[in-house]
Amino acid sequence: MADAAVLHAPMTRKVPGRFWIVPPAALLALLFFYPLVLIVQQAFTDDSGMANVAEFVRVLHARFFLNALINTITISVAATAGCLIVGLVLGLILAFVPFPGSGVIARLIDTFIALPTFLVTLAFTFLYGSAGMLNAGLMEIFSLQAPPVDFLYSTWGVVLAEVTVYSPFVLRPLLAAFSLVDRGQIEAASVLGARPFRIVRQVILPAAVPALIAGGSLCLLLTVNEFGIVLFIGAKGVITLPLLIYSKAIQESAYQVACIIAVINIALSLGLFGLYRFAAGRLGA
Amino acid sequence: MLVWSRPGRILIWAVFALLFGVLFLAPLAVILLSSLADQWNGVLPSGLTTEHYSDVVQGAAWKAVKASLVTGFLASALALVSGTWAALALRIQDATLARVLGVLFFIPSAVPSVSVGLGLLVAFSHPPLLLNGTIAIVMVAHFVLISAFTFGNVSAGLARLSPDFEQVASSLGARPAYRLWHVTLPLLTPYLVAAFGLSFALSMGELGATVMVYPPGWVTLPVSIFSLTDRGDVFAGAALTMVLVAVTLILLLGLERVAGRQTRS
Amino acid sequence: DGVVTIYSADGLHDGNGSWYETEFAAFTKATGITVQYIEGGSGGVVERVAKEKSNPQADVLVTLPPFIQRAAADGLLQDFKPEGSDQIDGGTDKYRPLVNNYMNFIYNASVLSEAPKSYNDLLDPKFKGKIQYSTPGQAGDGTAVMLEIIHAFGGEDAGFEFMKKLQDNNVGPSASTGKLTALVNKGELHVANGDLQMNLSQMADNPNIKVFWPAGPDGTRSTFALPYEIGLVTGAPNSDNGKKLIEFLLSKEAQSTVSSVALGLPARKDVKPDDANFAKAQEAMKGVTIWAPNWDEALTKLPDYVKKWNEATGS
Amino acid sequence: MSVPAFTGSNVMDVDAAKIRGAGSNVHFDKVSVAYGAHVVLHPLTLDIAPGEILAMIGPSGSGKTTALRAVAGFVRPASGRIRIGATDVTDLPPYERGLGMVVQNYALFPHMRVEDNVAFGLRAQGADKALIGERVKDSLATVGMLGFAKRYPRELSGGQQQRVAIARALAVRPRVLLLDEPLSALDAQIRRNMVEEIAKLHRDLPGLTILYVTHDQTEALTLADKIAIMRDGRVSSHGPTAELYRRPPNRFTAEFLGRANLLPVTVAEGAAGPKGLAKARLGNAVLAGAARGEKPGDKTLLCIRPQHLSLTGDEEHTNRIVGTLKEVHWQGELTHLVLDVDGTPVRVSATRLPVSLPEPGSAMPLFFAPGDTSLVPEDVRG
Amino acid sequence: MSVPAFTGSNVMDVDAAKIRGAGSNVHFDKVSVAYGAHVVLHPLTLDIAPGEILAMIGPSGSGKTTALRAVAGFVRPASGRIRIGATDVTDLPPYERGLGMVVQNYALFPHMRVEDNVAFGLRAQGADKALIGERVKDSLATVGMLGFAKRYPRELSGGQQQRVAIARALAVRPRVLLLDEPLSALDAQIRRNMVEEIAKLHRDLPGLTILYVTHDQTEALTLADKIAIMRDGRVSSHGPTAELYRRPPNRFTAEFLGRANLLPVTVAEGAAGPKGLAKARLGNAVLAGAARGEKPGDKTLLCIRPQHLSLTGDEEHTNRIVGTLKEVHWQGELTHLVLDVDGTPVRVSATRLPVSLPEPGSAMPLFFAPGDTSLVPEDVRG
Ligand SMILES: Nc1ncnc2c1ncn2[C@@H]1O[C@H](COP(=O)(O)OP(=O)(O)OP(=O)(O)O)[C@@H](O)[C@H]1O
Ligand SMILES: Nc1ncnc2c1ncn2[C@@H]1O[C@H](COP(=O)(O)OP(=O)(O)OP(=O)(O)O)[C@@H](O)[C@H]1O
Ligand SMILES: [Mg+2]
Ligand SMILES: [Mg+2]
Repeated sequence: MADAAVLHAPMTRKVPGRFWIVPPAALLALLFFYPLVLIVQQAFTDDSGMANVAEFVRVLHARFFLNALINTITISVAATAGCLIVGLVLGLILAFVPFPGSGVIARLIDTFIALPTFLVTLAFTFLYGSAGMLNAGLMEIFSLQAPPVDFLYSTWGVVLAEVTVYSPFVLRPLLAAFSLVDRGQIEAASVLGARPFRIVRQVILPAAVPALIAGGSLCLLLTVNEFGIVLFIGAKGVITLPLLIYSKAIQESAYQVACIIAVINIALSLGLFGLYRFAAGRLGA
Repeated sequence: MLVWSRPGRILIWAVFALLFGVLFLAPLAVILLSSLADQWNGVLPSGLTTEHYSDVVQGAAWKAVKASLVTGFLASALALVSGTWAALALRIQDATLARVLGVLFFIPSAVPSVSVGLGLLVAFSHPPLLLNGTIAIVMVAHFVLISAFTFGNVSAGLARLSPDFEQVASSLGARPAYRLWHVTLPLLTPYLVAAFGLSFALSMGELGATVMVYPPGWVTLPVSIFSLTDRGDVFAGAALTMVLVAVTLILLLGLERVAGRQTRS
Repeated sequence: DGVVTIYSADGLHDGNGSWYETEFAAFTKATGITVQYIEGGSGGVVERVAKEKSNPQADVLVTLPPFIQRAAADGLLQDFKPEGSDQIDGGTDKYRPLVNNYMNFIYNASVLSEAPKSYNDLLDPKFKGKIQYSTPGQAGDGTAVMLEIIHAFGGEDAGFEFMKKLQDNNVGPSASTGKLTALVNKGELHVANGDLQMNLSQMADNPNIKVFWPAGPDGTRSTFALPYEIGLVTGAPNSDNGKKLIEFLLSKEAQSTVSSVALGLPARKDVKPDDANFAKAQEAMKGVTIWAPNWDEALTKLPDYVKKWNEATGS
Repeated sequence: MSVPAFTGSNVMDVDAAKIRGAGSNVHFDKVSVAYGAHVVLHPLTLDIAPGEILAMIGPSGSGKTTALRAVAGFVRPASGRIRIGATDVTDLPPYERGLGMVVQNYALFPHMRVEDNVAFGLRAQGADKALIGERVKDSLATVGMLGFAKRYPRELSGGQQQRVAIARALAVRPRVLLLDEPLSALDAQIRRNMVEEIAKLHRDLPGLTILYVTHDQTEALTLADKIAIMRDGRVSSHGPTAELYRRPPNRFTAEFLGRANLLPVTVAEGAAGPKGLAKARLGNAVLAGAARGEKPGDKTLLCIRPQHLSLTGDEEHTNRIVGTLKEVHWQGELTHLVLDVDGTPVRVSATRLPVSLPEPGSAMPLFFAPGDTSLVPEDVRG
Repeated sequence: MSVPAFTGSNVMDVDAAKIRGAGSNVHFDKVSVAYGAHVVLHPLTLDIAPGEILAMIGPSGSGKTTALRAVAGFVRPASGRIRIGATDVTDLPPYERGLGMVVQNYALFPHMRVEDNVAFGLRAQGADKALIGERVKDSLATVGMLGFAKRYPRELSGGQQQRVAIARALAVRPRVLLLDEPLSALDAQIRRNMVEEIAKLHRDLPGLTILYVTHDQTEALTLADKIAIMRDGRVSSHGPTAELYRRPPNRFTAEFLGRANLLPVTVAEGAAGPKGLAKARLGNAVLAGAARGEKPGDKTLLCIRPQHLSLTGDEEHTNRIVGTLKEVHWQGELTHLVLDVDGTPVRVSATRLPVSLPEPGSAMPLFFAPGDTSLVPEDVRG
């Protein structure tokens, strides 16, 4: 979009068109920024309507908040990393070692974008729960007393679920980028004696960096704000900021606290996002 | 083309099958299986039944499908119009302003859905704009949550569009509006369709905000699925999920055909 | 003619032919008024009414304690004395019980040969990762568990002490109580909390679960009423219709189906069900002492309790 | 992907005169263009006569496209005015300038059939249906593409696409046709055919003014009435094609427009008039060359084209130099000899070689006519 | 983006002999390739001698790239074997075949500096540091790009990129160099220089076997020792370059390899030997042409190249035909005349024209030497 702007920059005729931005901007301002401003305002106002920063500071120091903050960051960073890895591996195979039906499979993976996220958790309980297919199967086969696989109600369960739900967001742009990779480069590299792994590392990946960054940033935003999965797994140690907002606002009727956390959550999303873009930019995008 | 030997390829495919199986196929299959399960307390269900589907269909399933589809369509359409409009209008701003506005249009994707729901409820339960208790507020919530994705997709498409087309069009005497309608938008169609597909899919799965704002008689699929599973009625929830998956898949495939036809012509 | 909107905590609208469904249909038939129904968590519906205060949409609110008390305290409910209210114990003029219900625990009867006898039995390491109760302060049932434990252990300190120990076995927080039933039925969990009305109605689909009440240190098994309470919303857009609906739901006819259809206990004293469900419930509760919490006090103490619970359990 | 050439009959079938416009001149009046602080076109004054083909050539980045885009209205001059015919178009938006434009890759609208592409301009201007139908037919016939009206651009070869792009530009009866490297995406062979087709088109529509931007000198030599050679945002030279080729005003022009052998010489004897022959010294040889007003003692360059060097002397080829044969490249139609003359590589191109060619390494005389030469000043670079 | 030519000194500076390999032959033994049911290469048998440049030319889709990719190992033959030197490589993956390859657009790795691009192959093969450094230097020096080692590909001109691509391919000391239309993305001018540079490279590395795929006949004529002309997945003709050009075995070869005037004639008198001169009749004229064993009465084609047609006769140019002058195209180095001879368009290319050229429309005699002609059978199309 910056490119487009530059391309058209020379047309500096003072076009009346500059005002065309007003309608969509106004719509967004009304439907999004106005409520957002109210949330921010509420974060600094107590129930009686007085300005109040003390509550903000108190929340910042509360243990439940700090725990949730750490959980949110851990989970989103781990899940984003997972999405990048899974997306990359699947994308490489789909694009460069295709098999009959790989197109359909790619499409099927796309539909995971449409699933309400908590459903994956539901499915995971059936699969990996202590009485799920995997554990029940293992216990039956090896006549074990205790379920051998136990990660579902931990951070890792959440991360795995988020990887399932969000790796399509990495896969999509990656497949697009892979289709643009100059096949000549791959062939030139293999003629020069490079084996597949080296080609992936040195030829394909550098070309896919922008797509990885785009997909990764999307994942980061979505995982920081993920709600359904965490709500449904509902294990101790995986309370994240969005879940905290939910429970503060809904169950505990502490709307100001919910707003404070929301403000911090937004700042965190944008901050992590900015950091990621910055780091990725350094890596050469 | 990367792996030359047949055993190597088979090994790679095995890795793929494993990843795909564990991450995607297994969950989907398990939901499908449980939607058909009679009781499921061992490794496998004790029996199969279509009872959950008939329950769901007798219940409010079709109303939920309709609510989800209408919400998805309207919210995505609004997001598409506003996102496309914004992306187009940003091109004629100067670079700095365009960058700043570009970030602003992106911010909605950084806000947790629960906050969006509550924020809207607070903001629009007051005059002059009373939206609570109406279907509109659901659309608005979905619109807010997907607008950034639509905007991003369309902007990306626009950046990829060669300026030649538009320049040739103006040199032939096409005024901006004519050019927009007959050249720019048709050429953007694949991106518009893709953007619509993504936002539609996101909207179909939205729960966090919808739960806070939905009006009577407008229970979307995720909300009904959640209330079923939340009361422990997992199998019916699974059946309804399969309905959601099927509806979305059909729609996405349909859109893809439209897009395919567009790019072919 | 006209509509009425009811916001309700989930539980009475499950499955086909639910109590709400049949009664709403009967109500529409009798009065011509269409019922619009919104459901959510017991806290969620209250919060929604609160956020809509300046432009209310709901006429009738149904939820559990202590959320109904909170709604009343926040001025979300208006006084209304329905016909026959003299036949209903409990409640105030702002709200009163609609369907009676009790907190309880459930266990998986195919894994455990018999129900755990006492609360202290639940501390057995064999239950590690096999017990879960919904989170106090978030789920109404979870709050009830906390209150019950404090009562059973005879005081806050002992109660929280126990909950701290129980945390070793507890899987973790859960905003929902209902979904725990499926987990217990599957054997994913062995013990969870619940409420009588919900658990009884879930038994058809979840044959492995059984309800029980563990004994406190003094050997008594106790529980308290956790009724669905109904009230008229302040500024209800269709206030008259709302009143009609409340009266209809509290009428003798409607109440007499509570037990057979909703598997709850009727709120009216003059309704004495004789169906099998009722007998089953009565049978289950034999030997359980029923006590009555002071909900208004509980409401004021709740934030403090929740804080203490968080501290005790490290959540 | 065979590219049938325009056949004469195709062109004759329709009344090509219908498309013949009056033709307008294009006038650049001190036009400068800057991107930010970066001046890419220094005040440029240039006139293209009605019906003329002006080829603008020059290396990449020299400002050719910028000049063309200024005419089209896509860049706004920082200063100066642009006139088309009698109209000052400097402040008109592109869609009011009445131009036709063909760009590299043609930019045919992929979602429209050929006929809709051609009709686009007229529809945009709100012409009525009957007129549109007629003009689309005429324009397609002019480029020999009538049979392809229902196809989509992707179903056409590169050459066919070019013709449609031209038809699209012609359909609006432009006063001026702007071509921006229309052939640069094609491979050498097709390109040759395309150049001939454009030449033919201009023979059929002699009134059409064409501004043709390219960096390929062969295209320019083949097509243009006049050539402007751009360098670093300035016009390095401008003149009738043959004139510029025969008597390049500077080294840059000599080397950019065709191949040139440039021998460093010292003027021995100036010429009578500025167009007479001067005598110049290269080592021991004294050579006659077309003068430009040099004075004795001036160091300058003697420019002689490879094809003007002959292996045999006669009454016309009176200049004689001796070089050492280095390389022989046979290329089918032409054979190139490369010799070393006093340290300067000299190239000879010939269609036929004498039966006995000396071995590489041997000395060889070369002959050329004084009338084929010109004296060219060395460039002074800024 | 000026493209300095290799200077002799550059090449001499390093010991180019270091890069001279032994050279391997490439042998196609009944190699066929099919995509699904679609056979794109019919069993092909062809041998490229060590140190030879074989140019494979042919129209688009004729299977050139496919043949080259079979050598590289990117497509698997449906049948047949491919040998490089003594090794049967049919079942080896590309990275074990020891080849060098340069493709269209060069496919330089855009994120690596020039030196890293060149080092890529050696690093991939695990060569040690010192060797890599030395080889990178040698290879870059061979192509005259030592000064650009630290640049990124995007900072190079097209010509410079090509040289880096070649250096990258040479650095691994390939037995065979595969070039797939390495010049097709360049414009005509740079392309000309590039062809000369490849020729020079091969003079410096005479042992290197090169398979050069192109559809440009000029490139093939300039570079190749032998040419294989592909058509529809088959070799239409194969032979030493000059031989194939002078005596094309069929019409397709005559027209594809250089421009050819093909006059339909009737044989009047056969030749003594198969290589003697036959007499053939074109209208009233009787022409002598190099024979291929035709019998009197045979209808065949007399092939004469445009540059072999002379406007003046002499003792050598004894064949004479008369045509009507149609068009004159001046293109700088060459001028093309198009005449009509008995309904066949005939093209003449000349470096210089006589001072007085007849007006278009007038009759004009053309002369040519029987030794420059050949009789070519009309193609029988399947
Ligand atoms: N939008 C732009 N912003 C900044 N500089 C530009 C822009 N467009 C072109 N330039 C610069 O202007 C100069 C002239 O560019 P122009 O496109 O006119 O060159 P050209 O002669 O057409 O070259 P080419 O043969 O490569 O097309 C170049 O230095 C180029 O980098
Ligand atoms: N991957 C493929 N699948 C199916 N058909 C193919 C594939 N690659 C090439 N072909 C077909 O094989 C034939 C030969 O293709 P090839 O690329 O060898 O032609 P070429 O002579 O190199 O042509 P060009 O000059 O256009 O590069 C063509 O008809 C082409 O359509
Ligand atoms: Mg340009
Ligand atoms: Mg090819």
